[in-house]
Amino acid sequence: MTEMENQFPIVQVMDGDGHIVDASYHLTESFIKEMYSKMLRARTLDKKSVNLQRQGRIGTYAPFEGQEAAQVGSASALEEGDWMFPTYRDHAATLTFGHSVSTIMLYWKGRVEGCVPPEGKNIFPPAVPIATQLPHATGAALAEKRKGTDRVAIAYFGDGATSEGDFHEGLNFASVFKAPVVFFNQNNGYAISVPIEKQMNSKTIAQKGLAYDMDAIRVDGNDVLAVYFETQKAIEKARNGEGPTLIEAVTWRYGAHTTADDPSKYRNQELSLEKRDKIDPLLRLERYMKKQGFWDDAWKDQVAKECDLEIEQAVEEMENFPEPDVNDLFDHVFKEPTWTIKKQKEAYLSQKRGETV
Amino acid sequence: MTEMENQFPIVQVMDGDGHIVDASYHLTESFIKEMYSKMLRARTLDKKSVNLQRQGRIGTYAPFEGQEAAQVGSASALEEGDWMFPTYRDHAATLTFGHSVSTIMLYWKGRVEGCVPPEGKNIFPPAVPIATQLPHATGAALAEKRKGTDRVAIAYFGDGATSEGDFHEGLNFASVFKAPVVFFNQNNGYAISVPIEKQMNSKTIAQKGLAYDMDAIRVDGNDVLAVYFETQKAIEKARNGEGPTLIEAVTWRYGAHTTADDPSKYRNQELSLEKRDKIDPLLRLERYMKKQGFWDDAWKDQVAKECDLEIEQAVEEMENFPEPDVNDLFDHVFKEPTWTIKKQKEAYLSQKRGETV
Amino acid sequence: MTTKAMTEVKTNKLTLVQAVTDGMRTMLSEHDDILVLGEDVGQNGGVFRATEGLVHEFGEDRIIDTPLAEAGIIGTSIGLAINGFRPIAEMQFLGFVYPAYEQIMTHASRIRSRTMSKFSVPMVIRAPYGGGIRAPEIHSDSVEALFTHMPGIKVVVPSNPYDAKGLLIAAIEDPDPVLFMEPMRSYRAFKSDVPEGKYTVEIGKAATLAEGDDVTVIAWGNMVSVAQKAVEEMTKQGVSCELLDLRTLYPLDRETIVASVKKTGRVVICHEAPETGGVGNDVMALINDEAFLYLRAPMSKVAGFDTPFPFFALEEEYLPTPSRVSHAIKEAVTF
Amino acid sequence: MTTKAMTEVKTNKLTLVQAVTDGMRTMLSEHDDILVLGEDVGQNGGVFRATEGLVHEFGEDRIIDTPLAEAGIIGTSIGLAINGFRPIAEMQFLGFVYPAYEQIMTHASRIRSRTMSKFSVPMVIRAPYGGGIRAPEIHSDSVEALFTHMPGIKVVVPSNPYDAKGLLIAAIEDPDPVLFMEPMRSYRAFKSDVPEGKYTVEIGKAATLAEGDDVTVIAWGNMVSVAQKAVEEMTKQGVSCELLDLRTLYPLDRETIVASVKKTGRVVICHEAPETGGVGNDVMALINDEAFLYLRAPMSKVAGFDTPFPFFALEEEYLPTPSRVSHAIKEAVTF
Ligand SMILES: Cc1ncc(C[n+]2csc(CCOP(=O)(O)OP(=O)(O)O)c2C)c(N)n1
Ligand SMILES: Cc1ncc(C[n+]2csc(CCOP(=O)(O)OP(=O)(O)O)c2C)c(N)n1
Ligand SMILES: [Mg+2]
Ligand SMILES: [Mg+2]
Repeated sequence: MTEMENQFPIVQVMDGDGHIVDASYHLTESFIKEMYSKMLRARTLDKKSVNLQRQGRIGTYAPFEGQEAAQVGSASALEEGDWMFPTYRDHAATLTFGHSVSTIMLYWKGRVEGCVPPEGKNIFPPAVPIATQLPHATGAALAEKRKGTDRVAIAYFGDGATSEGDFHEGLNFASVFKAPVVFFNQNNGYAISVPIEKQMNSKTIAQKGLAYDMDAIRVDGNDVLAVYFETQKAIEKARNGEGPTLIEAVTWRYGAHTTADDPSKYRNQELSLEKRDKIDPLLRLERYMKKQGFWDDAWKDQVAKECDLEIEQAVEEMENFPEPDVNDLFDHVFKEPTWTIKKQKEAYLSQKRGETV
Repeated sequence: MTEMENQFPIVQVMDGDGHIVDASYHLTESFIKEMYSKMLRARTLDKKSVNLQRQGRIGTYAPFEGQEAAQVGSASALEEGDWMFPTYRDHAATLTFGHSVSTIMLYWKGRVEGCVPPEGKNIFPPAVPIATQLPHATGAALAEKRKGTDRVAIAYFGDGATSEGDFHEGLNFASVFKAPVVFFNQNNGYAISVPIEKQMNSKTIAQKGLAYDMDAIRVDGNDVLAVYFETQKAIEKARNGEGPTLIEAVTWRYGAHTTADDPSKYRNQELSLEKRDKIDPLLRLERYMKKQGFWDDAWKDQVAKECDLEIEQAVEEMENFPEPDVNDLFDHVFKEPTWTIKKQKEAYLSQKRGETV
Repeated sequence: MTTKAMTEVKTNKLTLVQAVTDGMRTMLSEHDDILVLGEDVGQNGGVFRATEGLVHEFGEDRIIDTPLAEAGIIGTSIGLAINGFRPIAEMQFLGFVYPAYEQIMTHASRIRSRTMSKFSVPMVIRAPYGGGIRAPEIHSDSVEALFTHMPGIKVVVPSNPYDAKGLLIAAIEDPDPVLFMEPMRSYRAFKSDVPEGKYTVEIGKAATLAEGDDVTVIAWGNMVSVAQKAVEEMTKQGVSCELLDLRTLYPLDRETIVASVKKTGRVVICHEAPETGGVGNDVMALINDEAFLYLRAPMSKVAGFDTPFPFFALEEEYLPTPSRVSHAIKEAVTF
Repeated sequence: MTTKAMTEVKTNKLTLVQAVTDGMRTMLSEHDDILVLGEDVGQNGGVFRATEGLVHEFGEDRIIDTPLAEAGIIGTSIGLAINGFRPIAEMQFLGFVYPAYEQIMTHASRIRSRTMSKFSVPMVIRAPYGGGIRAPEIHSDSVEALFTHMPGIKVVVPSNPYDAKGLLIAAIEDPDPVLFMEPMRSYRAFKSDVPEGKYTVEIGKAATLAEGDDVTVIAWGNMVSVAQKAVEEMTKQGVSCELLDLRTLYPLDRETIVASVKKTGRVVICHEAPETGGVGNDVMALINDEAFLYLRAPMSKVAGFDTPFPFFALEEEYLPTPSRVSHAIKEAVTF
């Protein structure tokens, strides 16, 4: 282990076998079951989406299987009114924080409606240009601070994202202005095909907080309990005016970067199989629950059935969603369309109506 | 002192009074005198340039007075064939490394000729867009590595520059590819008017190296000996294939950011007076030399006279330099001008010749 | 001019940069949700003194010295803007906007459309631009075209103190992002009457500075005074020139431009930016589309060359001059 | 077409993306100073497989997976270029070039002029661009105009496999920076004969894909096949169309464009980028300058709208179609 790996040990509450290694938290059955259900719901969504893509019913999709604990654990620590700035892979987080399943699917169906959160849910559209959302989270957090609320912002981003200038600038601004923001990194080991060893010379992402005198911590990103409690602490600090935190959640993406990617080109997929066995976020919680006597197959079946049902209904909703409206192409560029846009719209629509060629 | 200030103590070889605090170096009289002369030469240039600007004989100028030790010490550690990537304030460095005085003055007279180094001197034009030169240094260093030479690159930049994304990306690339490059930061306390406390939450710049697992060190930037020896060590490491180093040279800009700036708007200039007394790079070397018996007023006067003479001659050279050639505006955009540029050039020149309106 | 009535409003003689400050001060006093962010905008009052005194009046909480990072400034401003504030972000020079280009292109200008107006970015980006003040490299870049081609942002350029304040207030009130370009060379070139208090100059409206029948001369920002001198000279020589100060580069003032060209049939456009890809071509395209049959000569441009803005010893060779504009006017009317 | 003789040269049927790979391979084998840098260009062979296999052939020292940072990629490439190498830097999509814009604008394109040719940047920036493949946001941006307006860089866009290889080799051999745009939708649309080994297609030369007398239709990249369909349809309807594939957007092929318009007197330009500020306006400006008196109708454009490129459910509404181009051709010839 390097010095930095020692300085930033991976915090666990529960190990891969479901043993509690840090007993300082009070874990109720209902809380545990809630975490499990949320993760199962997310996983069901993810698997369904991969299938929908294969069947050509949605476009390219970015799966998150394996990262449910990181996303669900962190998102569960937020409260209504807080702000979430996700990436294209953080649907378990947005789902947990309030997006509907059909909204998420619409996004991958190429529908702008997939970016619109329900009323009262401060969920920003997924950031596609890598790391651009970090300064946004800083700004939204600063806005809350200026308004005098105790709301916070959380930004999700990957290991690859740490290489972009916007990562650096977002963290520096947050630390200078003591913004109530949590930078939640999911270190899933890869940026498309590039492994973290080629992305950075450092062995941890947490140590990057040192550059800003920013609190940083490394958690086992597949341990939903560690993620939940550490995120909660960081959020609490932010709410109390103690500034930002960088959290590195060490996790693993089981599958492809997106459905357009073939991971066997750049890594041995056996590793993913091993990880499924050893550190799967759901499996290890199941192991814990079994030890605790919280587990009940009937309960699990019931939850799974509900998830399936919800997802199936969402698919239906997505597929019956009104056709895209060509007016939307023109009508949301500015609050009041400029004459240029009006003219283009009119010309296009009239040509479309009278199309004769 | 914060933890980081302890972790990165400011390395000195000689203190403000000219006492040697680290006796591990063999300091010859000729070496010391060389350092003094180079610093005096640079200071003479700087003072003259400020005057030239006041007299309207050159344009806006960025003075470096107070930073001579940092620039001369580091540049003296380079060898012919190495690469230098300076900013608009690093004329003591470029002068030491081979630029002529008149070239430097031409730059501030708005002449592109001020960017052209003498044959065989790898001095890049001053970077105006902050921090953009860091990735260049990484790239040029990688080129040497690929060619199999032992040449290195050095990039100069300020405290403010550390906030830009390019700082982060340049350092990350260098650490990932183990580029033979030295990132030489002059922490002069200010980015125009913004003090370092508003620029970053961290107390040191050196600690930013931790983000990349990059060796980093803090030196007393007004101690030419410490700067020289620490830069030399970093360069040696780079030459030996041991990768990049971040050096923070803690220094102080006595005067204005540029001749267009009024420092009294944002800081108490008394501080600069104090610093002139206590930590001036030339004065402290003089104190040391006096203690050692290396000092000799006649020698000093002789050096000063030579510097004055050289600078005066350079001013003359600058002022007698051939008038700017309008062809240069067009002829160096591409190796072969495109028809667009040819056409514009012809139209402009013929209009100029026949100008009648 | 499309401005409010000014009876009984007190006016002050201000330079363009003072009018900019006055515009910010006026709006900052009235609206707590307006913030100013940028490098050296606080204690220092900006490198051109555009924010002079504001930090003392409104405090460090609202006039915010940021770290030296343009993407950070714009990105953070976007976060503030979607969450209830109206940031005025200063780019110290337009030539330093490039590091923020991604934030503006992929977010500031798109957030409304990508969220079907759920989120919006009522932000003003202020930036001094243009040549003629013997500034170092990059400082003189005139890259309005990088923004007129960017869907979702408006581009505004005043040429005088009155318009500067009125357009800036209009930009601050605009519900969408506006790039507000400040012509450096005109910052202190002259003073003129600027009303106290709030007034606006409508975005999207050009000003007709001279009426004429023979040729339409079109300029903006620093080039207005250059064009004006040419127009004065050519008028003396008997050419009847119409002079338009565009004031807004996106969206262009279609009515005014087209009506003028229909009348004159001849067009000379003057801008600092390189000719290829410049906003001059947008103006030409508009005229081609809407007044083609009225054209009596090819449209012509007096623009920067397709070369980087030179080091300042050559800048007067690069920048359009009254004599170059006059030459183009003559060519147009004698075509 | 301005290409070398091809007698006895073996050809292979390749797609456009395969031709790109072939071009790089050809040059990499011949010249040690050529390097390939980018995100996922190594082991993965690029997200579109454009660098497939190269890392195995030329090693990790020359086919370099970089960290995820576009300014870093371009900035590092600049450092390599001024010091003896010829980097081919890949931007994974043109829409991700924005973070590198400062490095390209203030350095790659200016280093020759700011050092009076002491240093130069013989670099190629490759970037897939354009819509029509149902890609997520930003991936479909077509921002050639941000580079044609940038002095010091050339802009090249092939529309077919033959040109792709020949232009890429020409770009690599060019002593100055070249933006090489790869039309994604055409990457695998069809195969055609591509000679083995080295050949070039001259930068700055358009291709005349069809000759005709009534109207000049101008397109590039993905839009060539769209325009071609329209031309075929309109030819059937008795309109004699000349079709130009520009291939280079800076510098434009003045001779070919002007000669064609002098013949036809009518112009329809087709591009994906938003209409305002698009390269279509540069083409129009050139024609205005050099063939004004030959014009028999206003020039017309079929372009993207002044809106962000939409989410893909609406992309077919956004992208020019053969029917929109046909419509414009009809309007031009019946004007
Ligand atoms: C600015 C920018 N450059 C490149 C891309 C293409 N791209 C999409 S995802 C990705 C890898 C991101 O890796 P990481 O940050 O680790 O997140 P992960 O995909 O693993 O969740 C890349 C290079 C992009 N979206 N934006
Ligand atoms: C990208 C960019 N933004 C802004 C500026 C304007 N500017 C010039 S120098 C400077 C301050 C630089 O501070 P620092 O890095 O500490 O260097 P110093 O001037 O102290 O040597 C600023 C903001 C610039 N040149 N480039
Ligand atoms: Mg990753
Ligand atoms: Mg400084």
